[in-house]
Amino acid sequence: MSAKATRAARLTGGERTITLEISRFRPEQDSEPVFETFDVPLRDDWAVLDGLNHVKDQLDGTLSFRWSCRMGVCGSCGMTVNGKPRLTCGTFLTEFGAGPVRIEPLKGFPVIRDLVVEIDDFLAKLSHVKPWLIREGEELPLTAEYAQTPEQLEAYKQYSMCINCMLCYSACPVYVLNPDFLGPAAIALAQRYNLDSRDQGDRLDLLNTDEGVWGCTFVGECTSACPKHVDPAEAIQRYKVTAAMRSVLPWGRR
Amino acid sequence: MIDVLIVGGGGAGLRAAIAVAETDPSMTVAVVSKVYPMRSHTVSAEGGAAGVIADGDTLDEHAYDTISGGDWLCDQDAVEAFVAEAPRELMRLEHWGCPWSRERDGRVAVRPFGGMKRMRTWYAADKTGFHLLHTLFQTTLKYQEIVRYDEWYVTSLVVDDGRVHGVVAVEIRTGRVEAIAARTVILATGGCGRVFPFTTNAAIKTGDGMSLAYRAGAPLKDMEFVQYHPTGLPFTGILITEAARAEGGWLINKDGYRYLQDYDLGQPTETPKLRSMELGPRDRLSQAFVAEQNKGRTVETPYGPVVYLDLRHLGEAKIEARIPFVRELCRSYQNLDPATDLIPVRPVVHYMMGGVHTDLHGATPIAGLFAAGETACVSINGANRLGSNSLPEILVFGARAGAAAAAFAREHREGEAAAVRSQGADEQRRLRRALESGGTGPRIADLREEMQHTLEGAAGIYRTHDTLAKAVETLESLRERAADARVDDHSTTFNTELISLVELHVMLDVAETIVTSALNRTESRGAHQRLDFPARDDERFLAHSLVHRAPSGTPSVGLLPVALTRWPPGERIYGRD
Amino acid sequence: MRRTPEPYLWLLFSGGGVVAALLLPVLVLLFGVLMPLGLVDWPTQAELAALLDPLLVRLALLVVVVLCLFHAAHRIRFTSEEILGVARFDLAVAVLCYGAAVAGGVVAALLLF
Amino acid sequence: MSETTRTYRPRRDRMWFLRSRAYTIFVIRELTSVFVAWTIAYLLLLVAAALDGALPAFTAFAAQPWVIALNLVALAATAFHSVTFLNLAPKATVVRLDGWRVPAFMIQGGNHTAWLLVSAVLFWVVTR
Ligand SMILES: Cc1cc2nc3c(=O)[nH]c(=O)nc-3n(C[C@H](O)[C@H](O)[C@H](O)COP(=O)(O)OP(=O)(O)OC[C@H]3O[C@@H](n4cnc5c(N)ncnc54)[C@H](O)[C@@H]3O)c2cc1C
Ligand code: SF4
Ligand code: F3S
Ligand code: FES
Repeated sequence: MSAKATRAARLTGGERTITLEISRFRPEQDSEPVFETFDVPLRDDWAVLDGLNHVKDQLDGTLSFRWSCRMGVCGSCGMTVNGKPRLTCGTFLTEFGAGPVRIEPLKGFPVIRDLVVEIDDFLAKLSHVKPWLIREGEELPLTAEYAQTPEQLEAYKQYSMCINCMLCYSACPVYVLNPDFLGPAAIALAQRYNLDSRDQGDRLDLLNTDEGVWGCTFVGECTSACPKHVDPAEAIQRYKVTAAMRSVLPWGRR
Repeated sequence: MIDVLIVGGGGAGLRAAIAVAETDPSMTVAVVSKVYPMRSHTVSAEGGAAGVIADGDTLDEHAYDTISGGDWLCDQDAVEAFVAEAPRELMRLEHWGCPWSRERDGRVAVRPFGGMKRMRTWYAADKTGFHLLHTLFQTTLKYQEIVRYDEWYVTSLVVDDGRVHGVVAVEIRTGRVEAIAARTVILATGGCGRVFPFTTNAAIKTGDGMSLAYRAGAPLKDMEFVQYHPTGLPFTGILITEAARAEGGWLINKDGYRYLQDYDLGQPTETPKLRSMELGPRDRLSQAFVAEQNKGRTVETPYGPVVYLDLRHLGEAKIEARIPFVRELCRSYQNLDPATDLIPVRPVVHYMMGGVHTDLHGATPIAGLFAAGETACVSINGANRLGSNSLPEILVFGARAGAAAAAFAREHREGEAAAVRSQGADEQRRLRRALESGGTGPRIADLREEMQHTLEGAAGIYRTHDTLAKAVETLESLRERAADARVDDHSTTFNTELISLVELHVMLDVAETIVTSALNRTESRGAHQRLDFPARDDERFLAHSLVHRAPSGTPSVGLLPVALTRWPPGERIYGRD
Repeated sequence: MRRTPEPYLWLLFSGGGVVAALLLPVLVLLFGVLMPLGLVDWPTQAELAALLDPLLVRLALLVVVVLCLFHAAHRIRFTSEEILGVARFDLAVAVLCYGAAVAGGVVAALLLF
Repeated sequence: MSETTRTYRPRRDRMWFLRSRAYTIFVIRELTSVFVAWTIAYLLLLVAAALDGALPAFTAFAAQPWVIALNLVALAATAFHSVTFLNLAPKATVVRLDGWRVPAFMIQGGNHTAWLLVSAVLFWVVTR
């Protein structure tokens, strides 16, 4: 990355700069996070992530953060930028005018170091909702597909677009207050399989709980934060209807 | 003691893990990955995955397209196995829930792709790799026996007496260095695009597996074959998928002229024609770009020369329906809308055809060591990979390597605890030294940048003896300076600088083998174009390059004949029937 | 599986939300603002009594009251827990909120019948 | 997994709902329910008065400035409740006709139309 970044600096001169206020937490020396400021070049095509890489490559090699694809699909570069959960590779520095830009780790998660947070809790929750296709009975041979019309695909497609970036968790006050809440992405991914015409599983017992869909009070910020338009708030409310109907209707529970 | 330890949680690694878990639930499988598996670079693949399924298509045609696309450097037995298993693997993904795009009647849809004579590329809109990886990852969650080491970085293989016994890895979060004993190891660490300055590849693609195998004494194969993709966005290197051209996009130069017609790639047609013009193979398209540049018909930008990809005539509706991600990327990262604007593009490093030398089952010459995916070279890609052949490759050979490793682990129960312990301790000392003292010399980033530009200059789309020879020297000096690279970060907690340092050394290994192999191959074939040897030379070079690490530490290159079955070397013909 | 009362509570809450959304603003507007301000005349005692006379109207009114109170109780329960951070006392808060709603319903029933 | 690292867990932010406009709006939305409850109580008082023949006492009570003020707030709150509640409805109910997903604004439009109709009918019934 540095290569591209510094080359850009050389090509266009590097006169304008912008200040980054970066939250630092070094467990060996800090008891709580402190802010450090860095000036980085301000270029039209630089994302916040390019600024961070400039810091790491040229100013302070000790800054730690995660990133990989730089195209908004691996889901690793989520941070709190000026108070909002954002993908730093898809957030341009120019959005912040003259700055400064305040960069903090995602809220709602324990901070391991600097901008790196612990997300193992989400992975446990993800496994918990059985995010895989459940089939009963005979499997088809490998020469034939389970037919699925474009309409049936459309029914769950949106919920399959989740990149596990955790922005929605960070935006959800319920999760921040109560880490036991299954949370938006895990429920959206459960819905992704529930609504898949090929799936024959039943996730009612996993979702119809106080920590499941009933934990959500429909703040709706998960959906505003989601960079992939998954709309987890919708996924959850829809499952509330499902769970409620199946609870009251006599044939709801198999 | 782990039965099968897989280094890498991308498509190849996860497919291998499931293969082991499915064949023998009593086996212990571990997936060690330097990022959470769903962050692996497979996630970025856009266009699709090839597998014969459409009426009228045949396995032989897929094989022929692959072999001619690879300029006859493919091992034909491997290609035959590959094309036969690809449809089954893709169907397996369907059975696991992959949201493949569909025909109206509910069957899986296929699209055309560069270099393919027929429509055989399965796709999930233009996020095929994303859906494939997440489907695999979510499917692995149902197997209790798959243990994950997320964010562990493997720094070396434990090899004793020609047999692998495990790996040494550092837990990035704690800095703990641990030797993990295993009966078999599968390398599935992906490609090495980051050796170059301008690439579609993610930050993690530093060629680790190639270096791990190479240092352990296994040969690397065909390392000179680096694929440039003709259409990357300037600055970011973000890929605009070939699907954009398959859907009817045009490449035009600064005069608005569809220049590919000047390079023996056929004549322009309104609708896309398979194996013609914009749907020619990647090597030829990238080479045509350089020729246009030499004629002064490209457009200068702050990030170098570009041509334009024109999608405007497709209309907004079709763009939204077929390639929405392309639109999203252009809007979010280049601030333009392909429905109304031209997209500036240039060739960017995209894929490594070469890699760890393996047989048809992913086995390397080191007993118990396997490799699969982009890091391996089974030789189905030859001198130029066809788009959409890589995703099925990671599935087919990931599964094969998994099954072969499981079989090996069943038969070889013995372990070598002493070697594991002592090599673990050595590695621990080495890393601790790097961590504690660090160097005071040049910055890691500066060394990396110099290496990347050296490679671009010497091993880019066109190569010559002189620049390659000079690059060998530059790389040598870089290696010396890297030994004293400056390390600011002495923390054991999530020390990404230490990882960058290790990756720099890894990339220098890879760079060296690329340049040396390119120097040795005095012919032009596929992605390897020598200005001083412009012709293909089947007499001498219908053979793979095998590069070993000599005891002195320097690379030594040899040749291995290509396996031919039914397709004698011929001329590569595009745009003419 | 552990049974949870939430689906039932949520149905009552949602029903109450819809009823409240459709009916309450116009009722407050009329009886709480326009009539007290004299912009619209109060109905006479007899007219009101006649309006409330049919059994069906009184039953409907009871349902409206109960649903709306449940709606309010449900939201107050969660919001107070979120704002005050007292989620660990959920059971007590819930008993209090829904208890109040039930009490309100009983009062309404006694009044109407 | 790691005993060697310590993570930093921020303390609970007591004022989280003031931290962003969206949270504040959410909390206000939820607190409209207090006025829903008030409105019900007020209407019950009216019913009681009507059935007990004490309507004049009630109208006197209702005409006090503080009661009118409270009811104005209640009007705003219940109207806000109606708008937000009816707007959120399409989230929970995705309607598909022959594979075509009815867009949210149509469902919302339908909800608001229903609200207006019901209000008009009630207005007419009461003031007729
Ligand atoms: C932008 C883009 C688009 C593409 N589009 C297509 C397409 O449309 N069709 C197609 O067929 N192909 C496509 N490809 C190529 C294809 O995606 C890749 O070749 C393929 O995904 C590689 O998969 P893999 O499993 O080998 O490696 P990866 O997915 O890269 O995974 C590598 C894994 O190894 C781990 N790892 C690496 N080093 C270490 C280490 N030292 N220690 C521990 N773990 C390590 C990483 O964490 C990661 O989990 C595309 C490639 C790119 C870059
Ligand atoms: S739902 Fe959206 S915000 Fe949440 S993890 Fe998935 S992609 Fe990220
Ligand atoms: S923000 Fe949280 S409360 Fe529900 S709607 Fe989203 S999960
Ligand atoms: S770096 Fe991958 S999502 Fe930002």
